Amino acid sequence: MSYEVILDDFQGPLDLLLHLIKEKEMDLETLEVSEITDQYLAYINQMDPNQLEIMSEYLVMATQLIEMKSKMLLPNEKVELEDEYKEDPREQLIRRLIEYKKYKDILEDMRESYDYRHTLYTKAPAIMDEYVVDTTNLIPDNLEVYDLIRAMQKMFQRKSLTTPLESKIARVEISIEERSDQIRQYFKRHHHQKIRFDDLFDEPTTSYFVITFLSILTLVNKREIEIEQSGNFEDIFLKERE
Amino acid sequence: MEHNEILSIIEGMLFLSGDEGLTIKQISSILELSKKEATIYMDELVQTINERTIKGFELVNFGGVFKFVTLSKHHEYYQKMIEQNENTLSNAALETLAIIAYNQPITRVSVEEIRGVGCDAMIRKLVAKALIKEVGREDTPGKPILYGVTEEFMDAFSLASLDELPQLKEMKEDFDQDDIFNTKYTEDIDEE
Amino acid sequence: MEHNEILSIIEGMLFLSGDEGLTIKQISSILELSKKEATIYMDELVQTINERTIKGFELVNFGGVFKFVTLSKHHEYYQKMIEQNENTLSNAALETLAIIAYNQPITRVSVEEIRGVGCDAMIRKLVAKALIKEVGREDTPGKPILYGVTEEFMDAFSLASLDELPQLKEMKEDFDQDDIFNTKYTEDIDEE
Repeated sequence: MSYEVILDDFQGPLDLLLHLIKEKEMDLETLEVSEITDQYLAYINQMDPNQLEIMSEYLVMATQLIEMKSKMLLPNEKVELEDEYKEDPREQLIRRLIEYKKYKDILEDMRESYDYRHTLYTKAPAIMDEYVVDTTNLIPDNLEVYDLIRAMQKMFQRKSLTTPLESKIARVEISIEERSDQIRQYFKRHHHQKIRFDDLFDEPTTSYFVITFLSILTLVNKREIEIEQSGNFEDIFLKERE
Repeated sequence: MEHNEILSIIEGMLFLSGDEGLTIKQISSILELSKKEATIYMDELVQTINERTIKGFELVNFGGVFKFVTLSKHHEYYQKMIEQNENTLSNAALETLAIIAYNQPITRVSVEEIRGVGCDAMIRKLVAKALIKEVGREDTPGKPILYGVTEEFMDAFSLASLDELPQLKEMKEDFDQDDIFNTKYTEDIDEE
Repeated sequence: MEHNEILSIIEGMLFLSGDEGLTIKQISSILELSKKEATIYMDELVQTINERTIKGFELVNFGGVFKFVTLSKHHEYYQKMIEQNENTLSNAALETLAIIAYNQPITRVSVEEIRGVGCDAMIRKLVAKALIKEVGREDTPGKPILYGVTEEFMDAFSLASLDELPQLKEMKEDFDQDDIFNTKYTEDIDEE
């Protein structure tokens, strides 16, 4: 028999037990301790002994199972049950498995809502620090550490959320020479075409506007391009001088 | 103040507050309304905003915090404009969170009893992620910390209230042999 | 794609871009439209949004950048929204405090680098509340003031020491699958 599943796939001994019970198509209520113990031990034997840290929790369960199994094999098993106040360990294990399974069963639903939430986006709050007129010097009395942690987490989330990719690129400083060159390339790509003046102002920063404007003036001055406007307030067009 | 004017102001406030959102309490205090009035206005605003023909975002309530979010069906377009943290949740984290959400307030030891494994590191991590927080101390020897889920948890799982968590299949409370063992446990034990 | 669907996606993009806004170029590249088409859509969207009966914000075009802005006639309410009463600290204040607590001693300029916004007014307010204080001067040109948190801060957040705050590493780290095994489970599995 080969074990394809490794212990890293399990969240602990209870998880492993549920897996085995399912695999053996056993009912939780009619759990056969003896069989499940053998299965469980077979798994444990496959474990890498170097991962003792991980193993310890599984080993605690293994001892309990072995103890349970051995007691059940004893002829005086009935006598054991005389003590009403002590719960049958088998029942107790079943109870724990049922309890644990309750949560296992809804995890997929929860993960679904979690994944769904990740398809909803929202924006950072508008920055309004300067409007804050805090008139009192009192410290609020309902603060908790959670408030700080939450503020920090929100900030981490926002860092990657709020900066549109293109505006990052736009912030790169550029010289008139470089921009003039870009405009020349632009005209090359749009050979013999009239270019709308606005089309060259495609990045929303002031410095970019100024540099682009100065570059156009330079190019006009050098008689590389010319400006056309059919009348006041009409669209301005640029084209290469032939 | 005129009815639509109030709704307009709330809309503006929601826009400005972004992911921080607004609670009924904040809205009522800023606009000097009773909580009941504010709730009625919010209900109307949710309806008005969510029923628009052209709708790029809608108004949701996660854990009592109202905020605008974009629509799930458009998310691929927004992915192009923003980088988002992956922020995946491991099974261990999810399991621990579920147990806390359904049983809060709950101590670490009680979570460990249910899971059958140690949860110390996991609980610290969930606190650091603002998904759970200390909500008090249990009145037993050692005064262990009691944990509960947070507003951030509600947001992370798009829940308006904890009632919206999936229903747990309850087992019979008194577990005596004659009873529960005759009741056949029907559904399959499903694992991933 | 359907007409109203495109308008909806643009609305969502504008919402997400917030104060930064979007250019025709950005809109056309994300939606794979020509600039001319994008311009026509924007004209329609401006009209639709600005003609709403309930209107807390409108769509403006400032120098080729489209963005939503709230209405100046509602200004006093937005002012009120961020005015602090003695029972709350704004999120901006909490964020600033958290940054100082984790990085102290730290200069104002460094706080601003992390937050990405000016913090001059905010830092003055936090000093006035005695939540932070000057703890020295940095040994660089200009000798800028170094800030740190105060005993009042520790009191306000019921912290015995800053070690009680989660580690920055834990706050940033993703959940990985095997993190439950980071600590050894010491107690026996309780038999109640």
